[in-house]
Amino acid sequence: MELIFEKSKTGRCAADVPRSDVPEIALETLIDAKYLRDDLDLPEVSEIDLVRHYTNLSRRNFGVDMGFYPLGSCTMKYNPKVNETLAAQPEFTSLHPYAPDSFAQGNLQLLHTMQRLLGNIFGMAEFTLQPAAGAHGELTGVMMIKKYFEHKGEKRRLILIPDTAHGTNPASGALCGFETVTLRSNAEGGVDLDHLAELMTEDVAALMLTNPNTLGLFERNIEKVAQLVHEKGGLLYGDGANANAFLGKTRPGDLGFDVIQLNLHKTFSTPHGGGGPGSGPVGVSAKLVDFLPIPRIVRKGQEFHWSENFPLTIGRVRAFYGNFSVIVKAYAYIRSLGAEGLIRASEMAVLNANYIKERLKAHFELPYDRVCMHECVFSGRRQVAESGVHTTDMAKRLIDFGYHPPTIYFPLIVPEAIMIEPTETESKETLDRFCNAMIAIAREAKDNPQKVKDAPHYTPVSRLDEVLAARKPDVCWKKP
Amino acid sequence: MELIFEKSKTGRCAADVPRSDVPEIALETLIDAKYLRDDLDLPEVSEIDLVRHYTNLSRRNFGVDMGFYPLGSCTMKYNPKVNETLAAQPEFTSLHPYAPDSFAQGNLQLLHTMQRLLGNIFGMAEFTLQPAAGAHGELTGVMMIKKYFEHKGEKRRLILIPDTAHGTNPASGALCGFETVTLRSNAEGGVDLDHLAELMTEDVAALMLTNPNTLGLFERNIEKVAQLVHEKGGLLYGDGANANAFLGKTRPGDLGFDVIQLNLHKTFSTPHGGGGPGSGPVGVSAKLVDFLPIPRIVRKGQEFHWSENFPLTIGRVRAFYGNFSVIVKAYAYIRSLGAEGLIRASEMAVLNANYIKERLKAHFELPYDRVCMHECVFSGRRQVAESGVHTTDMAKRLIDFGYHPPTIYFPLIVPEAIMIEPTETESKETLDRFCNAMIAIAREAKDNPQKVKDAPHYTPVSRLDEVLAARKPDVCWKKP
Amino acid sequence: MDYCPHTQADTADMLLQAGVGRVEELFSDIPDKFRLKKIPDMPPALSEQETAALLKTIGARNRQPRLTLTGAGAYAHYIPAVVGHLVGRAEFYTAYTPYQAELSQGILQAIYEYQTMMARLTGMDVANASMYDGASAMAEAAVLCARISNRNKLLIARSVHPEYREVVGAYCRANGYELEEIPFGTAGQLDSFTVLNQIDDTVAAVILQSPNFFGCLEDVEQIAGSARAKGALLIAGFTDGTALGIVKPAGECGADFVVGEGQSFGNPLNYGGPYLGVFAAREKYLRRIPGRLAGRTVDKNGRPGYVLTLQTREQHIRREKATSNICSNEALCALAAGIYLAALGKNLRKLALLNVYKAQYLKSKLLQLPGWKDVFSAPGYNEFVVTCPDAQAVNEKLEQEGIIGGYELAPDYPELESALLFCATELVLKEDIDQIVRILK
Amino acid sequence: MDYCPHTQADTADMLLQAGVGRVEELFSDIPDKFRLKKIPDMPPALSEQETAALLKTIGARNRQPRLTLTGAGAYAHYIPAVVGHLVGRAEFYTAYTPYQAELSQGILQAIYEYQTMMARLTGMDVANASMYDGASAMAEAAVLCARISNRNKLLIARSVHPEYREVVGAYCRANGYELEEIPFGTAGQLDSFTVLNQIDDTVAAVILQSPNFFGCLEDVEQIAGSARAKGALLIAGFTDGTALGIVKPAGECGADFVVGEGQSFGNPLNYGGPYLGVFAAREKYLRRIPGRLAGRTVDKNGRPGYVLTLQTREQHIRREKATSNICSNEALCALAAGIYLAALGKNLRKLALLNVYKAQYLKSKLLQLPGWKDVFSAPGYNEFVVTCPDAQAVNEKLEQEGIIGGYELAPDYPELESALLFCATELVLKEDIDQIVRILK
Ligand SMILES: Cc1ncc(COP(=O)(O)O)c(C=O)c1O
Ligand SMILES: Cc1ncc(COP(=O)(O)O)c(C=O)c1O
Repeated sequence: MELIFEKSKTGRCAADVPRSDVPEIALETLIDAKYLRDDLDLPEVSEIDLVRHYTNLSRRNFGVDMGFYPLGSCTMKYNPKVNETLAAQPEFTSLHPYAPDSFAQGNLQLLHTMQRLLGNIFGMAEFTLQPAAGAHGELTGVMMIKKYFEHKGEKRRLILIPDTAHGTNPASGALCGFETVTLRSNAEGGVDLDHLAELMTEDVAALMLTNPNTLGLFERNIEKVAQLVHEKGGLLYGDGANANAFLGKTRPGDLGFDVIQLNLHKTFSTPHGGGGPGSGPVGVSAKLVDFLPIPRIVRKGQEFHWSENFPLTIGRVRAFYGNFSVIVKAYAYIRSLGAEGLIRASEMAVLNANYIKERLKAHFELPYDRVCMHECVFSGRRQVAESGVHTTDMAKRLIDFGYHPPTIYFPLIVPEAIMIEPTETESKETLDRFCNAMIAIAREAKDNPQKVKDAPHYTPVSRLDEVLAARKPDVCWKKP
Repeated sequence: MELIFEKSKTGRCAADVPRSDVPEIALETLIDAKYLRDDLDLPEVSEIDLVRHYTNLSRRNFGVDMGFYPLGSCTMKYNPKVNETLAAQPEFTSLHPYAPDSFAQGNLQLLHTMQRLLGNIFGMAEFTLQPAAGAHGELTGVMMIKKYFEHKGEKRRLILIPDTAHGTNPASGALCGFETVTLRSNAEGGVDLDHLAELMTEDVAALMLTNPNTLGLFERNIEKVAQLVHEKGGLLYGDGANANAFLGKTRPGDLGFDVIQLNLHKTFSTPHGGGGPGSGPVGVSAKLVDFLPIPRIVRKGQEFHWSENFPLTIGRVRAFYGNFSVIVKAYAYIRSLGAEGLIRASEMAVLNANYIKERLKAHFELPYDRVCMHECVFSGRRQVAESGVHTTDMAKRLIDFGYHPPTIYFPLIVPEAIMIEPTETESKETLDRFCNAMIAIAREAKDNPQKVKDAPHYTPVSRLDEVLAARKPDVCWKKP
Repeated sequence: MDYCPHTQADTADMLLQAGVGRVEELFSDIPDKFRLKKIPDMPPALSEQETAALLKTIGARNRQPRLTLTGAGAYAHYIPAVVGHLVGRAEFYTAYTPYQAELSQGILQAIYEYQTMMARLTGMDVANASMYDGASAMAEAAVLCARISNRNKLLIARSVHPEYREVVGAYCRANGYELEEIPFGTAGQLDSFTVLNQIDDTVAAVILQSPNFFGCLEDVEQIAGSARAKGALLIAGFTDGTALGIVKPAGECGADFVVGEGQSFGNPLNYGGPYLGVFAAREKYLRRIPGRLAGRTVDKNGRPGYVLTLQTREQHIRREKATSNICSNEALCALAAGIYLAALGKNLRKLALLNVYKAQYLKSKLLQLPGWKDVFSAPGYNEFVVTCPDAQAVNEKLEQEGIIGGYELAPDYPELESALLFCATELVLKEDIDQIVRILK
Repeated sequence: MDYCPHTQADTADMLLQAGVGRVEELFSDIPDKFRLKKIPDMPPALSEQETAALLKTIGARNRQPRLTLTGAGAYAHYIPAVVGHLVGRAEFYTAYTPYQAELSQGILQAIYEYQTMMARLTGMDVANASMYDGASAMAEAAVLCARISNRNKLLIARSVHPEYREVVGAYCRANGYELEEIPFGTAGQLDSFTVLNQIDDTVAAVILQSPNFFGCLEDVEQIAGSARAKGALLIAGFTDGTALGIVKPAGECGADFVVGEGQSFGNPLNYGGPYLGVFAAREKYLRRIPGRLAGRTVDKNGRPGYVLTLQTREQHIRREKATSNICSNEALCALAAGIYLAALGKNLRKLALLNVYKAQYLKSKLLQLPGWKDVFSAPGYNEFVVTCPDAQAVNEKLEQEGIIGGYELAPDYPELESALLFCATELVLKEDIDQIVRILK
């Protein structure tokens, strides 16, 4: 499709500006010319062209509302429409972040209740709702860990990270100046306890554990893991991106986690927006509460207020108070589901994943054949060996069947990984059809591998030259 | 695509119902079983399946927001988004039609102002906003005409209708018990004055004239036409569906029209909703005001009230007060454009149509080669003669080029008619591309007629068997 | 703000191509004496921001009711958020009537599904793609019955919505048909013997509503029997469509046509419109009914697809001989209804029950007030009639609290003095009702 | 209401296939002692209608301001209706990050266009696909500069938003970098000599905002010169992005990075978020910058298309060596910004002028009040600082009228006692201003 710039024509506009009702003053008399720009090179289009451009762009995009989106580790569940509607109420959208608390009692009450409910669900002493996404939550958590040790007068350099961890974990550690050390997984996909015991010294600030991990497997030895970490004075950090697996079934706080970040845009059904916004609340155990970022909400009777008076705080990780409207959606979701709904969500998410695992394991290599949680991870190795068809080929071929492909080539410890997270909002019929498509593709990989390698066949563009894109990056359009 | 019924599974639902907070009473104790139904055969689907079903259905539909839609006589102009947003405000949507006037002063003010503005624009003494669409407005207008003569004690049986008229005109006449007589057009596409003089007796209640007519031509002899009708005591009815041609350029009231219906969903940019809702206000000259339908709005100082106290009224043509939220959109549109914007709209609509006419007249037969108003009508006769390619084939082929086809086979007096109404919201670039496509198709009709006859080539279904549909009508799904 | 994309250069180019010097020349067919100098008394153009501010101000002149206890043909129901999101898809709402089927499979299939739902809900064989509203649907059915039967009188129950009766009257008058009222009995229902006696061989059809305007259910089966016995047809209407979640559909009771207002199905109150005329019929009348019809067929390759069908009934082909003059209908409202009903599914029954409970509770509470009396004994749905010492005073008291009270019946029914028609849907909470009773004490 | 479509029969079937007897067994990896009996203290599930009512009630506990005169990093602008309609397209907002390019050409192209707009607006070569917000974008730029230059001190203007300074501080602290403030001069701007003197060879970058927190424009070119002279980089921020409609972009003044809050571009105030971190850079840093990048390339058949590119910078590939930990960003806010800017086009200049006029008018009116004084002489955009006899009392008076007044500066700037930072955008009308002055008289 043509770029919006290519549709531009001097003199057009889609949005007009009211005439001034106050005196117009020659700009140069107010602002010296050296501060002023000459040209302003923005596209000029009429409203109809603008609307067609973005409407037609949207029609080249695939969302959960169009079909199954089993992107592993991303929890692409259905985003209930009512939450969108409620968060869009002008009462919520139009308030300035510095509105006096007297204007914002509804918002403050909502945020405060949300913190409490998350505390109940996850067994953490307190939550902050400020981080803007999961990785931002990780950063916030690691900052708190750092501050915690500084406050104790300890200087710990290391953070342990399992080889199955998401890339944000080591990156967040590094962004706080920690050195990260990779912890091996054992044969059943869990933490290698011996390796942990070996690595876990008093130089280790924390173990960042995702549980269930990115293989979709629950850490059976979690008690031992926590013990090993805590014995050496370390902290146990929980990446809560996979929380959809255990709502109401267990609580990270009870399992021994000291810090946990959530991804509201995964577990709590807020849409992902084509890449964000998300929201990454961080919950902490009692010993870390003092280090939470400011501002925090304080309740006085029936009134709520912002407070910054927490001397041990790590400070701020963003301006203002968090991705408020995302939180509104997640709050509406939690209230809709209630305890029973949350439990059922996790139960059905786990059931769906196990169902897929069982239906597909005859057709694809299953590296860890045990009960999984909310996602299951296959390997495409067999297909590579048999016919040179790679995981990426099969993923692209799924597009032809009307599905968004699963996450591929992650976690890194599974070669040719295919990571499928169905979520609880998908029906048996959808899973069956998807499994049938996967099986058909496995067969095709044998019978007609070229067809798979050439996929996708029906998209507006076929496979794109990523090497060219990286070698000669074109990230900003220039008029030819 | 599967039907929603085929996706149904017992036990699912997308919308839940709150638990009762009042006593639940066994239904049979309140209502005798003979009044109660046994089964309720509605589809049972989850919210995600519901959303996917209708989202994917929508993706099989073409709207103005996707591309050029030059459906002649339909004025498919752009529907400004702000009007949608404003009409959806809960202040407007949530009020009951029988809300006491004290709750509805805003609505009443809006309706009253709208009536006045329409009066100014069209030169009519008063407007009613009740009719739900253009044809409904016609019916209302003809009812008033009937009542007018009844009141005068005259019994007139006939209504004259030009051969170019839209089918709703004769049908509306017939629905009021009039006999309709067809009035011939002359060689230049206007009213044949001799024929009119001949037909115009004292048995004729009215001439229903569309001006500009459906050839897109303005009635040059309008003064004479009005005179001939009025001389015999007849009334001149104006079908205002084509009002987009003359906003601020002339006024039906000034031209001698006694009644006129508008199509807000054409001229005033409210969307057509895939077939409605529309809104068909009717304006009348002073002599018909007493016959307007009830209720009418009465202003007392700064207050507005509904009143039904109009003894000569034709009564009601629908329950309640009209398609209110459609009217809100049209009102916002008129206020946005103001007088200058309305004039510009008509000017550019007419310019666009003439531009297309000139660009295409070398390629398609132009039966009436004169300056047109907001639309132009070609004939596909040349193509039929040359290569057996019909207008319908060319229309279908346009789909492959990304356009909605023009209106075809109407008006009836032009064989193989192609009726193109670009509207003012389309840019020169769009018109040029469309004309290029039309020209390419004309060439293709010569070079590769089969390609045209087989069109469309890229739609989810190809040409449908309409004969089968009519011979064995299946208008209600039955489980196989 | 206008929405014309033309730059000055564009206009100049296009004029050149069109062979005229100035835009004015394009309007030369308009006789000079009728050329307008300016549109009188028009407010100036507004920017989008100003338009938005203006419409906000106008909206704010309305008073937002805390609660609405009036039904009387338009019903305050909770509309699931999905409905608005899906109806708001631009591909649906910015399309015209689906004249080009290949580009319109979305709305055509949705309408086909809607037709099926309406047929099922009403117990009829077929339903059309929609009419303007419940009243005009009833009026078209009446006119149609007269034509079918070649009889020129119509009987309409006095328990039918008064405005519907007026609309039917207007359509009948325009066609020269006679319209006669059937009285209701003390129970608030029609009496089948009265009906039987009133039908003579000029009567084309009997028209009733169930639930009727008073919220009472009619014994449709008996009335249908009476009509049939005299060779007349039966047109059965309904008020709040959600009643069909529990009420036996008129189609199962022998009605020939079922018409009604579909607003309750996912369409907001909107101060009276746009609403949705439901029109269902027996199969044998399929080729006589008004309005659009989406039909299922196959394409060249045998794939199922949908088209507008039986168009030869319609005005654009049959002109003055068409079954109706209707052209644009209420497609988007029908779409909303389809989505709403698919969202609820069998929960429509639950919803209907909840409405019954709420109305019963409200009624029982009101009847505890001194001087308040029940009026009709027939079983009802979510509306009921009570009399009270001073109907107007009651409504004024409620109004002061931001509550829209009951519909005052006396202006339409002088025989029902100081009577109020109340409605309670799922939106009315127990605490609201308790509060209302406190206010009225 | 939960959103699980499973019927009991489905669940039973699936359990069978999964080879387990009860759902519980699927959770057997969780040690018994940690199995939760119930989630403590959770309110019951709600129907959609009840959820909607609850959230309406909560919303109603807020007080809707009639007018907002605070900017201070978040700006009340009119958002054209198109923005919400287009951002509300489900294909956009229900998609994940575009990992599969063939299914994501829509958002990828939109982001590519957004990147181009940001680069053009800021006068830079490239911009990324978005950061969390203006503050974290600034912080990431700061950390990046330290890494690039191998220097470990950062200088930040005291005229930068106080919360931004805190965020930069937190990121620096976590990395062991030093952060030092640069004072502002009496004009409300930085002084380039002071800056020059403050830079030593440990300074990685100088950080400023223009317009700065006080609404004053900085002489970016001069400061850039000072930085360059000492081998330091320049990070230039901005407050209200609409200022870029008239203000010379920092990229043209020699900045190495431009960061800022993009909320003004079509994103509602939303009580603080989601907002939009703008991050633009010189070409040479392209492979070092944080965040996603959409890039243009071609497909197998040579058709242009878009992908996420230079992913080897990112955490999911480079892990601890990544240029940042950012993963989810604010794509939908970036989309809104792109649509907003495409809607306004060159009208952004008009809009910016209108903001200047409004602020000038407000300021001139306020300064007529007894005891009110102008504070800074540097040229400004739509914000300005004034002192008045009693800042708190002023805001309280305005609050009573439903107006959110100026931002009180004293808590952050003890040196600016009784000073208020006012903002006037296009939403503030002359009559509002006149009324405000009457209130404060
Ligand atoms: C396991 C895990 N942790 C952390 C993250 C990062 O979350 P976000 O994208 O919200 O920053 C993700 C996201 O994919 C994840 O899957
Ligand atoms: C000339 C003309 N008159 C009347 C009508 C009927 O208007 P509506 O569809 O709103 O009933 C139309 C609609 O196509 C028309 O083109």
